[in-house]
Amino acid sequence: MANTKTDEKLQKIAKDLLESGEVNLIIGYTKGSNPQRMRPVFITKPEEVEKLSFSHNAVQDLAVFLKKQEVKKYGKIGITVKGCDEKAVNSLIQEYQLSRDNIKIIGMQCNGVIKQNLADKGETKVSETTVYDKCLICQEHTPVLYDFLIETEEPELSLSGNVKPYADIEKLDELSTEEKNAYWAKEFDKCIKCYACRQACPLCFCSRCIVEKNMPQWIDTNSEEPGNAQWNMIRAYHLSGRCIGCGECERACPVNIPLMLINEKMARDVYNLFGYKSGLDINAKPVFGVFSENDFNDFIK
Amino acid sequence: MEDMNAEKEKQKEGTAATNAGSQSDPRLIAFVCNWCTYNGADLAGTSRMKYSDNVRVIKLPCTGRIDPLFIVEAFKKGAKGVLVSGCHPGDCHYTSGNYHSRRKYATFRDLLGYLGVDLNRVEFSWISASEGNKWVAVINEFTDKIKSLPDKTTDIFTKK
Amino acid sequence: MENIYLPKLAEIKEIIQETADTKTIRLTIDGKSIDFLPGQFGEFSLIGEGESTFGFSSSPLRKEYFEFSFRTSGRATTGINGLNEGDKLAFRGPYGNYFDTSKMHGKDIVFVGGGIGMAPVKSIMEYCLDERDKYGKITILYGARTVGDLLYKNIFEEWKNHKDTEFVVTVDPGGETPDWKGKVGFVPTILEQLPLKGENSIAVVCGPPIMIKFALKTLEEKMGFSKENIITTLENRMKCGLGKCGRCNVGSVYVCKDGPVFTAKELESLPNDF
Amino acid sequence: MEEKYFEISSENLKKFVDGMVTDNYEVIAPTDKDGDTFYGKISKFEEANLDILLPKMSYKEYLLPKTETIFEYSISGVDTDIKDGLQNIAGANEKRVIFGGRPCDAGAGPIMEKVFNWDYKDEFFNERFKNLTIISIACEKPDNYCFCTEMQLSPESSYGSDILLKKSGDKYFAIVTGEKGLNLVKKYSDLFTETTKDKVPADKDWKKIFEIEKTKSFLDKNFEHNYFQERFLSCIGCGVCTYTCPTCHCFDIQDEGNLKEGRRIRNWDSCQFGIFTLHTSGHNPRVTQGDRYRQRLMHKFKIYSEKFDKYLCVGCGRCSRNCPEDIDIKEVAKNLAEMA
Repeated sequence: MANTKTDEKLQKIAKDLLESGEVNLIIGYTKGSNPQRMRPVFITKPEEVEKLSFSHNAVQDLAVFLKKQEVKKYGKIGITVKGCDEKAVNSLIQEYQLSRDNIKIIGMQCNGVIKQNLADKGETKVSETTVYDKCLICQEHTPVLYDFLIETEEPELSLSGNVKPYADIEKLDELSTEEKNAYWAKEFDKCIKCYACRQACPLCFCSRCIVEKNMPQWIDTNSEEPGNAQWNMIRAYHLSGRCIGCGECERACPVNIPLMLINEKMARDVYNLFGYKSGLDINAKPVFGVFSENDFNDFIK
Repeated sequence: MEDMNAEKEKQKEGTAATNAGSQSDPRLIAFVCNWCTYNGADLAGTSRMKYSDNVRVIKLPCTGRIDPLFIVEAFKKGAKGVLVSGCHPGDCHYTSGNYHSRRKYATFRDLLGYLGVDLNRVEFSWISASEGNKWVAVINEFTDKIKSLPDKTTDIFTKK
Repeated sequence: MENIYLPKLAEIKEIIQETADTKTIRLTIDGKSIDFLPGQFGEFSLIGEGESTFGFSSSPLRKEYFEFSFRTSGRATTGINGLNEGDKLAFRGPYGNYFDTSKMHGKDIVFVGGGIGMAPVKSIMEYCLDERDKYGKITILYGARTVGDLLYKNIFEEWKNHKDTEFVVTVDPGGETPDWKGKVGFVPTILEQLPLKGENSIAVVCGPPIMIKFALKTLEEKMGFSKENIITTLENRMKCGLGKCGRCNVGSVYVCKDGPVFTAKELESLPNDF
Repeated sequence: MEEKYFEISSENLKKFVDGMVTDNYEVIAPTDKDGDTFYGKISKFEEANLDILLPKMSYKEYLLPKTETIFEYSISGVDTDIKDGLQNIAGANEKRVIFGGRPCDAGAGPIMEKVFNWDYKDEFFNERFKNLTIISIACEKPDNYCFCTEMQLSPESSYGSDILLKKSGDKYFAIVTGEKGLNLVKKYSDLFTETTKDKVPADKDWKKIFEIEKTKSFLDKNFEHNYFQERFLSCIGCGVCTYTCPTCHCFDIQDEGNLKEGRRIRNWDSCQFGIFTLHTSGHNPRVTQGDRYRQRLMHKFKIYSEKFDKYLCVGCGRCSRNCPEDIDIKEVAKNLAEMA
């Protein structure tokens, strides 16, 4: 496949950044193991920038690498991000995991990425039925913060309104407690405790995760009920108000637990309760780092 | 710090796990702050007010210190209900601990409900050092509520 | 069908508080020791808190008990630390290979131990001391960070009083107390000063990785020990001890089955994965 | 037992599966759920998806459950009562049949059996393995991630299967490799017709794209090679490769419960986790993700074959298909072979 205009622009920016020494490393996408896949690539030399590419198959959230020790040691880093991924960068800055001065953001305008399992089966068209739900509710097709912006060549994602993103949230909300419990018991039963959801999450940056703490053993280690439920609940709670909705946890999950139904629900709750959406403003304080005297109090006697 | 938690864990094991209680005699865990609710409960005691003995009180410095994990842990160990209680807004001994915890618990409570935990089993209250009578009322009411719940509580904390 | 992961219950006969955070526990099963060889290890646990891997620290020839030494650091060891004499401890083992004493017969031996790494050394050392006549000159060098970190202080005298045996104890610079009578200096430094020669000698070394690294270098390069005659033990994280769980390997070697005792020559052939 | 050969029509195959279900066999087959295909219990033939190449997860959990109780304990006063977990699984899998898996998945059992039986015998694994009946279907179209041929198997290999079905027009040839398979065929003998080896279509000439021995010889010599650190910088250590792998068998042993009652369990574990090898002292032999992925490669293509004479990989390609960051192990093994 020949380079697209997008690729050329991207490569030019990356080359300039590396040559000028503004960054030591560019994290970007390159062509993957099949024509419908892309994979992360780490570029340190200007002559290697030709590897860089971008398309509607660039599903990974590259911000996840910013938490890796091996990557951090490069110091100044340039990163290729879609709108959703960029919010993760913002959140990392908000939570002091990253300095704005050390990062050059190459924002990619994006009109949706194709679900990987569909792409693997040969799907090549971006449409409301082939992209992730996160793309349907996306407000940040153009990243909110960037040092460079590369405009997309893809047509705008047309929404008919017939496809309801995260429709199961509303359905679940209407269920009784027992029905909700039955639903989640079945989902969590699948969990194999591989913690891929944690590893794939750009915002799960704790150096020692709660599941690795065993004095006391907060989360049961078994992969049965209720150990699985405890893990999934605490994971979701720790990401409430922080999750930027990139959906990497759900994509990484080898047993297809609909984690985004929880994450998105919590994001909506946090917005309803505190009017906060994560990852939009690097100067905002994280929602649980502040409070208001007028916060929701109805549930407390 | 972790040792302290381990100690706490042992205490809880002694009460909740080994004797989790039945539906008619349920075991309830109250996580209370040191400065207001604990003193409120103390006042209830010294004033010889009577309240349900189903509750086991675990004192922490502040509601801000009460991690949602504690609630999970209590349920995991078999508690039928969990109460979190602290100083009224504006009265926190540490200025803002209870404000922060209010934010946390508003969210955590939603999450519990969404995942199918009966929200009747978790209760939150503000009880000051002078509100011995409120403590009594909250505990009694909570105990009655738990007792009235259907016996077959199955949620994600129930061992299969 | 036998469940290889099922522990036996051992009774705690004696607990010796060695330092502020280390203890030696002496155990019996059916009132006596078990059959094991020096250098082997076992899985010890307080049931409910998880297993920990420790090498035996007593001589297999002392039949009235078997012992291990441990430092309290995690959940399992905190559990074991809370036990009293007469309590039960779950035990699996013995596992792994051992020091081949037949190859040491008639030779001079130097034992080098650092900190809690003295524990496995103590096992083979006491084994040799118990059969003192089979070996040549025995030198014991034991070092720790500070005086307070030295284990087995109560039996130093016993070690010292064997015939033809030299016992040297040292602490790292800065770790000495005003009334400290032993040496001051890092183990490899003190080792170099000892009147030893490489021929017809065996060195047994165990301690923290950094100490092992430099002690091996000193023995080999400055004192003329051949690699075959330097023996050490590896400590890797283990869960099963049986060669199944797949985490203790160094290259193609499973420390729990092919180890933990290795000669410096064997170590040299292993990748840098420990 | 020597291999025996049978024919079964597509129609009878359906009757065969439905018959087993009726006779209270637990039939596990690739079945569609949650937008993908997983192994799961089926209640009729139609629920099995035999068109899919491979389900997302392997059926390892039927040999090595994600959580296994080693023993249960109860302690009162000075008395400790230990209940051996092996008792719970005696006869496990006796009426369990894996239907419609592929030769690669079937190959995993006998390979893992080696590590569970050198010296100490792991009866948890053995008990489950000896009773499990595996009916595989030969692949006609392996995809780009498959490399069983390179891994000394083939899309038509009967290694590890009790019965291997090879499709030919609207019927299947059944290659029966052992007593377990034969017993099942005998039980439903009216559905099968015995035939001879020469009637069974010969295996296709599957081409290899690299030599695994070359990969091994690279690994033999290049422990410190930069490739590992550079290539696996993109590894996020999620462990999906190991958890979906049919042959990855590493596990963790944990106690669960309080000081009065509880159990000791073993859980799946992964070499991709930082704490996998972390010592109490804080020392970690494998610090970077490169070190950890290298360990996985070493274990698969070098260590296991040196110890047990088999590669710890059946070439199913699940780790590549499921890797969130698109690390393709086939590509990696090929790269290594080329560098050797």
